Amino acid sequence: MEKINAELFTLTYGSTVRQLLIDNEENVDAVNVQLDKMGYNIGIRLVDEFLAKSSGARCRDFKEAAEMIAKHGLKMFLGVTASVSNWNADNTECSLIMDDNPMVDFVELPEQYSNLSYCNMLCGVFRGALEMVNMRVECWYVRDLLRGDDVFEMRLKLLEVTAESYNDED
Amino acid sequence: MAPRREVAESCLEFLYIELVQSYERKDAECAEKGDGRASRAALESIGFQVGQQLAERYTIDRARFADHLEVIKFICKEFWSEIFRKQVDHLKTNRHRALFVLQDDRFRWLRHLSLPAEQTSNTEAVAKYLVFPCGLIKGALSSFGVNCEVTAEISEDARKPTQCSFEVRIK
Amino acid sequence: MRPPELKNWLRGIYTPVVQVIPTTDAEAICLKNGLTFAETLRPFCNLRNLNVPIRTAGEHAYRLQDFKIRILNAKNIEQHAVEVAEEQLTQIVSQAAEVATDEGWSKEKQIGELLNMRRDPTPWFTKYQSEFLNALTFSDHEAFDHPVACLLVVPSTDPDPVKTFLDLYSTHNVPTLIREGIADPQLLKHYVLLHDMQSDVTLERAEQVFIEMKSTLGAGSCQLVAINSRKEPEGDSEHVRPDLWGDLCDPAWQRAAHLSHLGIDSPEELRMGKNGAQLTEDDLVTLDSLVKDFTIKVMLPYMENRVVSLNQQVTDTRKGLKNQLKSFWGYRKEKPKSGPEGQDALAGGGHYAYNSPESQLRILADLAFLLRDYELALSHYRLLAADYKADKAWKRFAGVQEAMGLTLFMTDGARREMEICFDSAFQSYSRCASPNGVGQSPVDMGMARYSTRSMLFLSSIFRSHGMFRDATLPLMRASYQESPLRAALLLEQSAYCYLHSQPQLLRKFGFHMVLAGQRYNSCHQRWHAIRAYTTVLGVYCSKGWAYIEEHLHFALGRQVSFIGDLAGSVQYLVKLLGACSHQPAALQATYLREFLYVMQCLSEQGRPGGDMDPAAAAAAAAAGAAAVAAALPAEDLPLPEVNLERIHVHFHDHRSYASPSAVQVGEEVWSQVEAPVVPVAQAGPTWMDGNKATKEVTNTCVAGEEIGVDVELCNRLQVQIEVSQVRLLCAHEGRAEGEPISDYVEVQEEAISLKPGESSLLRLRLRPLREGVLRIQAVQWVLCSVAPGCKRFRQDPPEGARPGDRATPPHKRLVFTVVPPLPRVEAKLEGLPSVMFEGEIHRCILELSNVARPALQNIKLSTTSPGLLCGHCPQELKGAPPGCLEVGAQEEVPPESCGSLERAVVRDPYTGEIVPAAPTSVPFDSVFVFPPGTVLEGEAQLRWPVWIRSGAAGLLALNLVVYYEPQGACPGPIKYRVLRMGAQIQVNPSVRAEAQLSPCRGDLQRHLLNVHLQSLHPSQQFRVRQLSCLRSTRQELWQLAPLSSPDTLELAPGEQKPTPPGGACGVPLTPSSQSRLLFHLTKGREGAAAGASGAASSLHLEPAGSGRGGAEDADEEAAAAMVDMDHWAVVQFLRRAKAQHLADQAAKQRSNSLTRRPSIQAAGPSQEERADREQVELVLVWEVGADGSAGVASPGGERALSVAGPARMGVHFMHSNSLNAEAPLRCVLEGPSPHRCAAACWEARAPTLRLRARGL
Amino acid sequence: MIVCAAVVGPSYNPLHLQTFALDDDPLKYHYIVHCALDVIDERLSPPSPRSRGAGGNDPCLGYLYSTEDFKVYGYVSNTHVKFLLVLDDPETKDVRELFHRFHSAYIDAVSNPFQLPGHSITSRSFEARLRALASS
Repeated sequence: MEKINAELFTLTYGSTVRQLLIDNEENVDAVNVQLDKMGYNIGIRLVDEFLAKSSGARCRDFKEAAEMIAKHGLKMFLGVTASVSNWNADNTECSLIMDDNPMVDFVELPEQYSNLSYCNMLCGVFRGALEMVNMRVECWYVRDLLRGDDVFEMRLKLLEVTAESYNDED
Repeated sequence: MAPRREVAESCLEFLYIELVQSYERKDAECAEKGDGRASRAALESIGFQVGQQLAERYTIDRARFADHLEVIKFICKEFWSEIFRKQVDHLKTNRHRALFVLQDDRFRWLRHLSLPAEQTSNTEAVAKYLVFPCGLIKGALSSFGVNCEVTAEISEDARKPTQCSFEVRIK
Repeated sequence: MRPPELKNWLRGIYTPVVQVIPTTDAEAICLKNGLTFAETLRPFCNLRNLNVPIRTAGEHAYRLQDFKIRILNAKNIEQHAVEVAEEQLTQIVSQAAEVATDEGWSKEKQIGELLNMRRDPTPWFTKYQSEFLNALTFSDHEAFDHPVACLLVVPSTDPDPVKTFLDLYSTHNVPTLIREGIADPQLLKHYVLLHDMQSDVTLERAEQVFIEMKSTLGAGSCQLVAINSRKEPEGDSEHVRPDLWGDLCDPAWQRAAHLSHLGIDSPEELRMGKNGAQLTEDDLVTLDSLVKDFTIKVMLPYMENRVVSLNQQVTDTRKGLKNQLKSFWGYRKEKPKSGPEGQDALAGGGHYAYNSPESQLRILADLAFLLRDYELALSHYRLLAADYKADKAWKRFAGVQEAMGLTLFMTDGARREMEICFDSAFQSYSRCASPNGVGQSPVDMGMARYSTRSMLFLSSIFRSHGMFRDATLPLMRASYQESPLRAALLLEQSAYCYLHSQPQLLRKFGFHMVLAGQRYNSCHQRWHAIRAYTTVLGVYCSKGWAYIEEHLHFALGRQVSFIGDLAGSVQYLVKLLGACSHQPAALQATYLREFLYVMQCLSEQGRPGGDMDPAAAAAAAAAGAAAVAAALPAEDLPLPEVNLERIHVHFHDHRSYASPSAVQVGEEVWSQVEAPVVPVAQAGPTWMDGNKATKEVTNTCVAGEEIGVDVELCNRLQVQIEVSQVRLLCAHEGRAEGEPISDYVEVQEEAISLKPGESSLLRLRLRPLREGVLRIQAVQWVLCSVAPGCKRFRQDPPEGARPGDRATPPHKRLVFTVVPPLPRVEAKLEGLPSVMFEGEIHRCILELSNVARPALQNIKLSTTSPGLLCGHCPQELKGAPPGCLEVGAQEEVPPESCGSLERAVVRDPYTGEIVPAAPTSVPFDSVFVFPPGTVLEGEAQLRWPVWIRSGAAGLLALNLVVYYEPQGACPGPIKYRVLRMGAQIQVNPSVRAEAQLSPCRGDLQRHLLNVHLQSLHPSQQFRVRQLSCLRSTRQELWQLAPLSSPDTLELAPGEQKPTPPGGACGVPLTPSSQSRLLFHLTKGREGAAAGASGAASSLHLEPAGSGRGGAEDADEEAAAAMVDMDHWAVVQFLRRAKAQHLADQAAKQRSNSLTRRPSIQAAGPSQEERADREQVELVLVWEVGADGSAGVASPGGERALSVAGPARMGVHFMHSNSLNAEAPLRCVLEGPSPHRCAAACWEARAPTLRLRARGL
Repeated sequence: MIVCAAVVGPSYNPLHLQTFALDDDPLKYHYIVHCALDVIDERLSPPSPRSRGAGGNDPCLGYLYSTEDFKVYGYVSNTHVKFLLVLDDPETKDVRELFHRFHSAYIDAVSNPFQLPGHSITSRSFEARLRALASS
């Protein structure tokens, strides 16, 4: 997989976020949403490349999928890895913990954007990608380096597995 | 400076494609004022900022440019290869050095572009993807003190789908 | 100065000194002219076109064209004490200030001005410089100023002139230099016999004396001078001779010294007449020739010889190899007087006697210099330097270096070498100035001056060559070790050097100017400081250098106020307030204090201290205010910041609001509520009713009604500020000249104190009193009760907005069309609970009061909240629920005093066409029209009942609009007005009821109704009080019969179950408990049943297992305690409930999606019919336990209520389906699903129905 | 040691000024830095023949000028951003390395997407890195 210097990517992402803030008259929430949306679109496309490059290692369940993202996905694309932890009882919820992320190099969040989830695009990517493998998930940040936490913690929550048929109430 | 780390090139490509398309969608949504000027401006200014930042970054400890020509040369060589992994193929200029044409026969960012079928004219579709690079170049040049307009053209030649040229018009 | 000029200047400085020793009488003669003898001669000391040949050591003679000598009194041939000299110098600077202040120097200069500033910006410096050099003359370490010759002056009146001459030159009369053996006492002596023409001695006598003189003293060295030839008294024509002496005279204190030495103590002569009053032209000629002859014939030759002989002598003693060896072996070390070390060195090696070879050498060199034989001088200086260096006689060494430097310049020698000379001069001087190396110990000012001098020379030499860059360095070096004042002057000079250097170095100019300013400041040369700062404002300001700007402005603010220009000071200080947010609080506080203080002084200017009569006081105050205004236009005060974006205008046009919360509700919501009542023709006044002439967008408001404008004041400082007298400034176009604005508008003032960094919204109020167009123009305030401030509002519409454009929304418009007074209703809902239980029915009182004079009519009330129902008639105010709801409580009322309900018909405000109801609105009669005759007089009130039934748990939002019209014709554009009221009620869960209906075994007419009750509230106790079965639209009336024990099955239908006397009223339902009630439901025979009313058959409930009592009284009681299903409110609510229910069902059938939010819409009649056919409608009435505890034994409803305070009851509406005998069914009556939006679906609790066929 | 570090924008507006000496009034450094711009101007314009070619147009201008007790050094990036260091040690020293680190820190600071170009830099990490630079 071809690599490039992170800077170009990092700066482009940063500039994108800034532009979105301008487009949305500084409305941080709107930007969070839009980042997620863009991420989702990316995720949908990106998953193929991932599966192709990652020697087609299919993951059977959510647990595996999470591991796959943490260990291979992030490594392959962003060159970082995350650890998976904080599983809930029925293995439908977990945290990806990253202590570093090229997207936030150089970034310092001004006070007025303290509610901005700068890397929200990543959430969207996971959402999109997993949906492509029949897992509807929610994804959001619990901890964020930019907001003074020591690491990134993204919460992944499995909503449903769309492949299997499921009985709706009534 | 942070350790010079690497990411997959596709990260950039995906982001970049999504950027263009999301602005396309935005235009589509608000069709009434959908001349797309606004979103083109937005795309360009994204590129512009990145261009400025990279200009600073790529010229650290480099001898100061004596004139515009040196600047343009830098763009064609170092700057281009940093970003597009290759140098500009041809550089043309007019006598007064107020106009430069940078031609790239295999513009990297058009490689993986699979164009939607319903696109009637290839060029116009591709054009959208060249706004960002234009901003990039313009940003870099401006931070070297060269105020200019940058426009891009795609070759009509179907055999060279990724050939395009950037026209730098110095104010 | 170009080099030639500079050379001239230097020649003018270095001139031979001629000492004068007059006798007292001689001096007295001169004093008749107000001059000492020395002074008398001064005008003639500058000799021109001489063309005298001079021949010194060199082979060839050279010619002097001009020459100058210094004629001084012995007493003045010594260096003045440092303090004295400094005092003199300071005077010069201060005087410069006085002179120049009125030339408006202290103006801010734009860079442009600075660059092409033609005139010398610091004229006083030239004078200062020469004074400074002057003060350094007669030093012991150089021989330039050693007297060369000596004029002895004796009057012709003297009895024995010759003797006097000989005595005159005594140690008593020689200058200190000579007395201390530093200067050579062997002077050229010249004898002047002074003859006073006005004395009684005749000129002949004098001439005789002169002849004797010559014979004894030698002809060449004698001269007779006759003065005071003026015979005629003063004051005639030819006295208009320009004063030749002017500034050539010695300063008073020097004269005094000299005269007192002569014993002339009270020199009042000096004050008499103008200089040279007694001198005729001839006298002047003689004086002139005296000097000329002396110089040319006597002094120059003498000097020549001196040089020659000295030179000879030096060559003998020095040039010999022996001596060189001597010096090589350093034999001088053994000489006691020489080779001074340590302290001696500091004293400057003062121990070289005049006859020591070194001194001789120096004298020689200096003489050569004076005679302008610079080559010769230079060669000797070179030798000398070496010696002094060897002796570590630094001061003298420095002196020589300095002299060398000058000589090199004079001879256009190597520039580099010259630089080095001055350099080492500077260093060695400094070395003496501060023994432990420059800077460390307190500098010996006296000595430091010399190093400064050398640097001054160097820099002026550079300047003469136009090398301004290089000229700065020496000045800077000198400035470092100098006293503040001189440092300031030097820095200023270097600043100008930067300004003139190529390329211009503006920033450096600025920097050094500021440094100079600081120095000036520190030595209280305020005016100079100000000048320095203002000069550079242009260099620094508005270029982003906040700190610097700030520093300049503050310094200027201070200094300018010190010199009394308060207005000027304010200009600078105010700039600080705007731009110091980056500074620490303490500093900001200082700025603010300074500013306020100056403003204070300004406002008190011209106010005499102490008390004065009010008139004068007022006048003074006015004057002060004027002064303040002149100094600082209110618009320019940056504190507090006014945020024009946040302006919000509150006013009543045709709309008004009952509460602030009502304002928050969106306009679109209100227009929806109003649509049914607002007349179609005129949908309220619009901007078109504004100023017709200008087509300007205006708001419409009513005379006498208050207008409020929210203005945001923001304190950017870290310091608390007080803002008082905040008021709106406005203009009323109706106002004629001279009329006080107060007749037209009533303005309120506010005061506020803003904490650090706080910004707060302030509601400013005014009340237009007359019709016309009112413009709110600005907000005014007073900062800390001193500084008036003002911020103008934007009047013109924003960019691109045409006049008459809707671009500016009403709440931003500041122009009003004031219309004549109108009625205005204020309203409140009395007894509106903040919390209710779902399904609870509550009555409160709508109190409408017309706060204006004019009467109003045609009151309507419109709402979109089905939970809100306007009472039918005032009578409903009697009693309280549930009492007033019970059977018989309702009394007959004449129809005319009753209001009526109308189905809301929403019309398009412009076209008037009926608009299909908005999807969210529930079809119900949402408009209540008050009884036709109702008129509300001015300041009258009207109370009207309003019923509220809470919906599902959650927030219940009530929005209602009171519509009314002024009585009679009203001129203005406003034909009607609306009052918008909003309220929110928290709704808590109460009771959930399910009913199962199953066929009775045996009796097909009968059915078993199984009501399952559940209390949803965690703490509250409820009592289920009554169950009613409504008459279906097919007029079928079902009979309810309780079934608490098996035997009740046997009871005859319709037979009433007696309530036990004193038994608890209703079935208690303890918090979150459940209970089950069984009933028989029988197709009824009309009227048979007790508790059956027109609309429904009802059954009063009681706790299960209560014993039976007397049947008869129970009846009335039961009946009495029964809620009347025919009651207006109940009927209306039930109707709405039903409509809602149908809508729900319809919605359900349409969308079988699982989405939680039903989209409800009007149910078509067909549906309604079907529903009727199928359904049996049950109503469950519960009551809130008086005190939440179960088992309160209270007798029947009424009494229970009276006992237990305001009882609260609720009604649940349940559907069942009618049963046809053939197919027995079981009905399950469910509670509703949760999550319903309060506004629309509050009836959601009404049970919905699900059928499950069960085969038999 | 380094007592003050400053960044000045292409249009000679101060972007950042940080002092490291304790309880020291920044004001004086503002003056000193502002003053140094004159020298920089001189050095930059016009590119005199000698400055062209080898060694010419070196971004590091080195020693600029000295005040009574400081020496000021300069560095100009290709984007016409001026970097200035004020040192208080008497002897002139080679500052190339310092400026390299200074410039790098700046590059990262302006890579922050929220750092508007031409506006003064208020970045904690930038300040931290300059402190490190000063204390090194």
